[in-house]
Amino acid sequence: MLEVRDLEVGYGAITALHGISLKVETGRIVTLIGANGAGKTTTLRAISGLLRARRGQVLLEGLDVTRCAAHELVARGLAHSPEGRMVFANLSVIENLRMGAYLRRDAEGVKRDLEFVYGVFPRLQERLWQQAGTLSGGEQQMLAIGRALMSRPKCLLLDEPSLGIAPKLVQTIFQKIVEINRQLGLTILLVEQSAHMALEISHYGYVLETGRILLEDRAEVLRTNARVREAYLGGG
Amino acid sequence: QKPGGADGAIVVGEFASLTGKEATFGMSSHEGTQLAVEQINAEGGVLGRPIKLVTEDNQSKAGESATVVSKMISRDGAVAILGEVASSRSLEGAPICQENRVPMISPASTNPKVTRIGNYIFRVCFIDPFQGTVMANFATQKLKLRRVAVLTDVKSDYSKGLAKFFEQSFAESGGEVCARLDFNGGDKDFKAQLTTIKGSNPEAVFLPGYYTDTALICRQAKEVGLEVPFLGGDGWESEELVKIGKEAMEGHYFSTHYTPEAGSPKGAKFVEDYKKRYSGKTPDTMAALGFDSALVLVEAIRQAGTTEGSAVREKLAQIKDFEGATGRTTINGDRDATKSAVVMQIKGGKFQYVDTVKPQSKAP
Amino acid sequence: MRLGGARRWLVLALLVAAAVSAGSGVMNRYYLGVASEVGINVILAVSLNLINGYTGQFSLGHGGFMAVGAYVAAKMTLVFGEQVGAAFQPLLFAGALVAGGGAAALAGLAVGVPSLRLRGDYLAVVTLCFGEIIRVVFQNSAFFGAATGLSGIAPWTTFGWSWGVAALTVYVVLALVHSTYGRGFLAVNDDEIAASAMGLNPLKYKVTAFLVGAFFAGVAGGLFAHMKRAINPEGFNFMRSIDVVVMVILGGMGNTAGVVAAAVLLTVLPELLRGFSDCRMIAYSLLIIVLMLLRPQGLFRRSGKGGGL
Amino acid sequence: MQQLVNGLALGSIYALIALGYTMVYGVLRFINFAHADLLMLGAYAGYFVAPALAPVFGEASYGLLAATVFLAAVACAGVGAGIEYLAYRPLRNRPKLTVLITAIGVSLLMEFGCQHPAVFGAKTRPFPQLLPAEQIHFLGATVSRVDMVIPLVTCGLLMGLWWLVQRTRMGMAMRAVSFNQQAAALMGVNNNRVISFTFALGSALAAVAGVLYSVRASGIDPLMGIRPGLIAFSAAVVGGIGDLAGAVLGGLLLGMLETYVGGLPGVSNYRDAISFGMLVVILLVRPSGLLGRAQVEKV
Amino acid sequence: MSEKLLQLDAVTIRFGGLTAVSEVDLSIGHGELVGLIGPNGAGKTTMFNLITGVYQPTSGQVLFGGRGLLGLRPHHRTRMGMARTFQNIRLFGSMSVLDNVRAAMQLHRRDGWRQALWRGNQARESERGVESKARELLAIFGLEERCQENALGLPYGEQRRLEIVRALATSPRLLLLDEPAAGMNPTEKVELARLIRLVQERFKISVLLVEHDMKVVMSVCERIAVLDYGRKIAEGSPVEIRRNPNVIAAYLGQEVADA
Ligand SMILES: Nc1ncnc2c1ncn2[C@@H]1O[C@H](COP(=O)(O)OP(=O)(O)OP(=O)(O)O)[C@@H](O)[C@H]1O
Ligand SMILES: Nc1ncnc2c1ncn2[C@@H]1O[C@H](COP(=O)(O)OP(=O)(O)OP(=O)(O)O)[C@@H](O)[C@H]1O
Ligand SMILES: [Mg+2]
Ligand SMILES: [Mg+2]
Repeated sequence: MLEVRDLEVGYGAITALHGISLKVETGRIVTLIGANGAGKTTTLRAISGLLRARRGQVLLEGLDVTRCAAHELVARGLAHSPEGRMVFANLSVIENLRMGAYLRRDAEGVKRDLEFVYGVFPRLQERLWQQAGTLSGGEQQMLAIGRALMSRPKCLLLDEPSLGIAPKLVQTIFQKIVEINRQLGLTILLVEQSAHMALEISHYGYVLETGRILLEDRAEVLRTNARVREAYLGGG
Repeated sequence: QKPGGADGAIVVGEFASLTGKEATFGMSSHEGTQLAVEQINAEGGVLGRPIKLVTEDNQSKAGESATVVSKMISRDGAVAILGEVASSRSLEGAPICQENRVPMISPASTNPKVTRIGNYIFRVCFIDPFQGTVMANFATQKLKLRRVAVLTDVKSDYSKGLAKFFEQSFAESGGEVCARLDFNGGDKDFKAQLTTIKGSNPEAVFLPGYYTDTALICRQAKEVGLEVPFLGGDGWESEELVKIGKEAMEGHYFSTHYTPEAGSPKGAKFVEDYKKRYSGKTPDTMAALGFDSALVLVEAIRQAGTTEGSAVREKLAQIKDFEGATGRTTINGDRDATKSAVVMQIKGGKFQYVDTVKPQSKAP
Repeated sequence: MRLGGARRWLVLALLVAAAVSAGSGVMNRYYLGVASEVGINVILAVSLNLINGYTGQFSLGHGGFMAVGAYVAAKMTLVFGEQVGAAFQPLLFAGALVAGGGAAALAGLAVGVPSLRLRGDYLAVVTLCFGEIIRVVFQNSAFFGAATGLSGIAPWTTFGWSWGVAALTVYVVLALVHSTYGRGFLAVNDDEIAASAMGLNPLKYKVTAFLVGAFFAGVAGGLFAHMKRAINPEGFNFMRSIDVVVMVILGGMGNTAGVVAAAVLLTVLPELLRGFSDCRMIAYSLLIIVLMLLRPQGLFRRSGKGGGL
Repeated sequence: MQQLVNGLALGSIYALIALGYTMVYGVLRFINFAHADLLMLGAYAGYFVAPALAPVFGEASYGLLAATVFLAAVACAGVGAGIEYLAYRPLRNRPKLTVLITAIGVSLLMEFGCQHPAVFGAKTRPFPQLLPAEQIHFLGATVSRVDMVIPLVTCGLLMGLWWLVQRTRMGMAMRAVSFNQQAAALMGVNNNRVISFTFALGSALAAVAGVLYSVRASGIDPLMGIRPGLIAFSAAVVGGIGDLAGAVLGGLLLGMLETYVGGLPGVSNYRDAISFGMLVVILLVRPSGLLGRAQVEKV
Repeated sequence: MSEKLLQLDAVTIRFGGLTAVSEVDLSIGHGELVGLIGPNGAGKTTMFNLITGVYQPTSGQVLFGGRGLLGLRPHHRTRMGMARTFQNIRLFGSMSVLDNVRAAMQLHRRDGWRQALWRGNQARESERGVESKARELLAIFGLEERCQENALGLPYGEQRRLEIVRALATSPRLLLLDEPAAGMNPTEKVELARLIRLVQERFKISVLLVEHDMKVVMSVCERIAVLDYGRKIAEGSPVEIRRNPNVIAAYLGQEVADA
């Protein structure tokens, strides 16, 4: 589904990614873990077209999309719930969700997906007409994820979906991620700090360190890897 | 060392508003001046040398004129400066000319203050007090008007000055100013003022503005149903007035400088030459005054026999009955021009001569 | 620019100013005039940079502040100029400049206080309105010569004065901003809410910026009046404010060296373009566009943080 | 009564111009300085096409006015989109103030370019008569036809634009782009297309205003846009920039104020000071404009 | 000292129809470490805003050091000795890491613009003092090497730490931390918890901590208050809270409670 080859990305003089390669098979959940500043967010932003690659390629369903603009990728079935949420602060919750379905024409399907999102995040349904900017941090995070789902993507990029979310809801979110992956066959590339939980639901994982892929393996292998345990799973 | 251009030409500087909101007038005076210089050069120049006209644009902006005048004097070596229609900008250039002892002749700055800057500063037009008085006398004596409204351009010292002197003499002759309103030069909507004026029931409106505003005002006056004669000053004189104002201008009066119709062959020739030179355009007052300013300067240089500033200044101060496009010009003790004014009326889209007022009738 | 640099700058500029002033008798007046104008524009741009660049309040009122300074200073020297002896003229001039600056600072205070509540374009419009109101008041005030303005002002603005004051302005702005106190200006600009949570009073910083900025604009106005020797209200309309804003942005907001460079460039450029006669301003506006497209981050700034959020 | 009609007509013109400012601002969050000059270009476009159209629609008829306005709007929309492409798009990810400077540059370029003798020249030109000259008498006031037309056009455009922004996909995209271009792109919105469209629309609005303004004022020159542009810009801000109804309200308010003060003997010379003073007062009382909602910022 | 450092009496705030915080009482003693938890949208951040003066309560009052805070604006309150971090990071983006900290140290200095304009020895002395103290604080949080970098160029986790340093630079008596561990990985979170305890001891300050990571909350706090829909539903020691069925139902979920 998604493949990254030898990607190099930088900000001005800084090089944030030094040629990384990764692969996300169709229907899989793949996790990207790494310390602060490792370049996880940068990777996702480069894939979804928000940042320009200096070198390397991004392939979506086998097609080279390295030079595609962000909006073209959405049309090809990619959705990205970005770090920092980026909700439309002055639009209402419902308008934000509808923006997520901007390219879709099937009113029926949109309606069904709205219901689905409400099912995952009942809080959003309570606040349909509130301006998104006045939502609490966690509520905005829910909105960002819900909005990404609304485009009914084939491939979903999630940047720290559990950030700022209450523990109970974190469990729900992870359950739902598994659910949509199973039921809809949605491919997911997940960036998470709660590496433990993320690896639990993923099929495969990559460990990123200062812009390079340090390790990659099946999720259950990574979970037992001593180095990973020490560095990212909080020792225990 | 002889001041002047490399090729022995006499350098004369001219500053004008060629762009910006008063570009219309600046352009006209510039074209007049340019025509004069071309004609003089065609006749072999003066003192056997051609004249090189250096023109600088001040964009109708305050603060530019001082810079350009000093540039023309100290970098281009201008021996004399011609310029500026607007008094406020002449006031900027004048001190620099005075300081450098370079004579300056303003074509059309009518504010009395200009020539008070110093003895090197001259003008070839009459001044506001005179023209204001002319129109006031004409209104009371010829038109027998008693109630007049005054509408002035707040941004223009010319308009304000004229209005002030008009009001003075008009009141002295027993008239009453029934409404005083203002607009901003360059505005396009005057209906508010005109509606109020209409409400005050005047017999006429004194409107000392430039022709572009004037034409629009007169058109809009018709639209609000204000159907009395309008009176104005030399700022009106331009064919554009009728082109823009159309029928709305019919019957209105304005005072101006000498006109060809009043019998000046030089004036008639100027109009003809100007049309030829500028593809059929008819000159306006500014053009004629710009033309005259150059002629007067050249005359003074010729008489002085040198381009040396103080000598030229001497001769300028003595100019008497000089025949130009705007009639006879005499420079008086204040270095202002004394010349007759004429009153014109617009009839059938043409300017028609009505009356001549001699400078002697100047009130004070 | 570090502080040591700023001080060296000040001394250097003062030295140049003094040297040129001493030699001014033999120099071409036009060039001197342009150079003095450069100084005045530097004052205007650098002082506006304190308001717009460092505190991030978009002010379009600099023309108005300049007008206040110009009129007050000019009126003072016109009234008292005759009465004082030649020896006291520089004193009177300095006094007039300070008075002009002070009056402008008062106006700045009046504009600065509303800035507590207003942001961005709303503040821009209020400052613009203030500037226009000031202009209209002068236009109608017989005391200040109405539409004709004031003329016959003494030609006291020499190159030395203009550059001296310019150097002083640069010094004051840099010193203010590059101090622990002055970091507050930047902090308020970056994030007002965070700044107040760090105990910095945003209002105080904003008003101070207006006060200081307006003061120097007023002084620049005084210098301007005594250089042009005739002033009228039209010279201080909102286009004047826009000119200064262009200098600040072209130079790179909050970058004093860049702003100085832009002020110099935008003063000298139109003079250099005089050869183009009637296409001059067309060329000038094209150059502004091209410069901005080529160096969007300002004249001097490295192309830093691109692509970020 | 007459003054009320005058004020309404003038105010509607300002409102019309303010709509253009607000439209562009609403999406791009920057003041399109060149708007005033697009207005002037629109007027000149009208000046040149009207005589050509006159034989088709008849001299001075509503059809002629409509056709002229339409063609001028199309021409200006093209110019506006072109300006956006050349001067603003390269600076897309830069601070808005940077774009403001190119906008000022473009504005100067159009002003000085058009003043050049080879283009339009600096002189005022008479604008052709597009509507019948007879006046309409109405409750004791004399109303020219254009003064009747303008408020109707403004009103119609306000409703049309409101519908566009609130009810269509393009409108939704516009609002999304206005808040966060990156996020909008992540929703599949083609920012460039939305922005070009907005510019074209804004410029067309300027042209409509330009032609109507010229019909009313009957004379045009290259600097004619500056003052109404300034007033309309202030009007848009006072109404709450970005808010369509606010722009119209602000425009009407300023037009009325200007007419009222301009018609008062004795203070008409302080007209601008008084109307600007009122603006200041309004903004102090309502810091985000009459209808503007305070921008929410959750801490 | 019997008097509480911070005391909230029946504080309520409404936004339109929504009651975000409802009749909450809360007090924090000197040197106490208190946690504030609750589901998303429960009103935690809003409580911070009420305490620091970003919002004014609809009813009820906030006392700091025994003094009513009614009408005092945020910068006054900071001066009285409270400092906060933000849930959505709000660093001074155009400034370096060091300058971010230095800017926060201005408030307790009396030398203002005079010193800025005239730099005598005394001024340089004091400037040096500021800088060394700033570096010291940065060192505690492992940011000393980032001093000259632009604050926004730091990765998320370091930005969070910088926010804490900046808040500490105002020399507060009460430090309010809004989700300081968000965006950190488990290892970093452990380290952060240690740091919070360290600065608490070292600077003798009280801390009010909002955090969704239970490991951090439980290991740092002596007492925890729980909000739900703007109401306080529980308060007590970490152990009590962890067992409280209301809290489990509303917030923790079974799994975390078991962990
Ligand atoms: N806008 C920017 N300008 C300059 N440098 C940046 C920018 N954004 C990120 N960086 C740098 O790029 C590197 C990678 O950052 P990135 O945000 O991708 O990390 P991350 O793995 O997502 O970290 P986190 O866990 O904190 O979210 C970091 O060293 C950071 O300093
Ligand atoms: N300015 C505001 N206008 C309207 N509603 C608001 C405003 N601020 C907060 N709210 C609402 O008040 C409630 C409490 O918000 P708050 O930010 O305090 O939640 P929180 O407990 O910090 O949640 P989180 O853990 O998600 O950060 C939320 O439902 C939010 O939508
Ligand atoms: Mg990240
Ligand atoms: Mg919160």
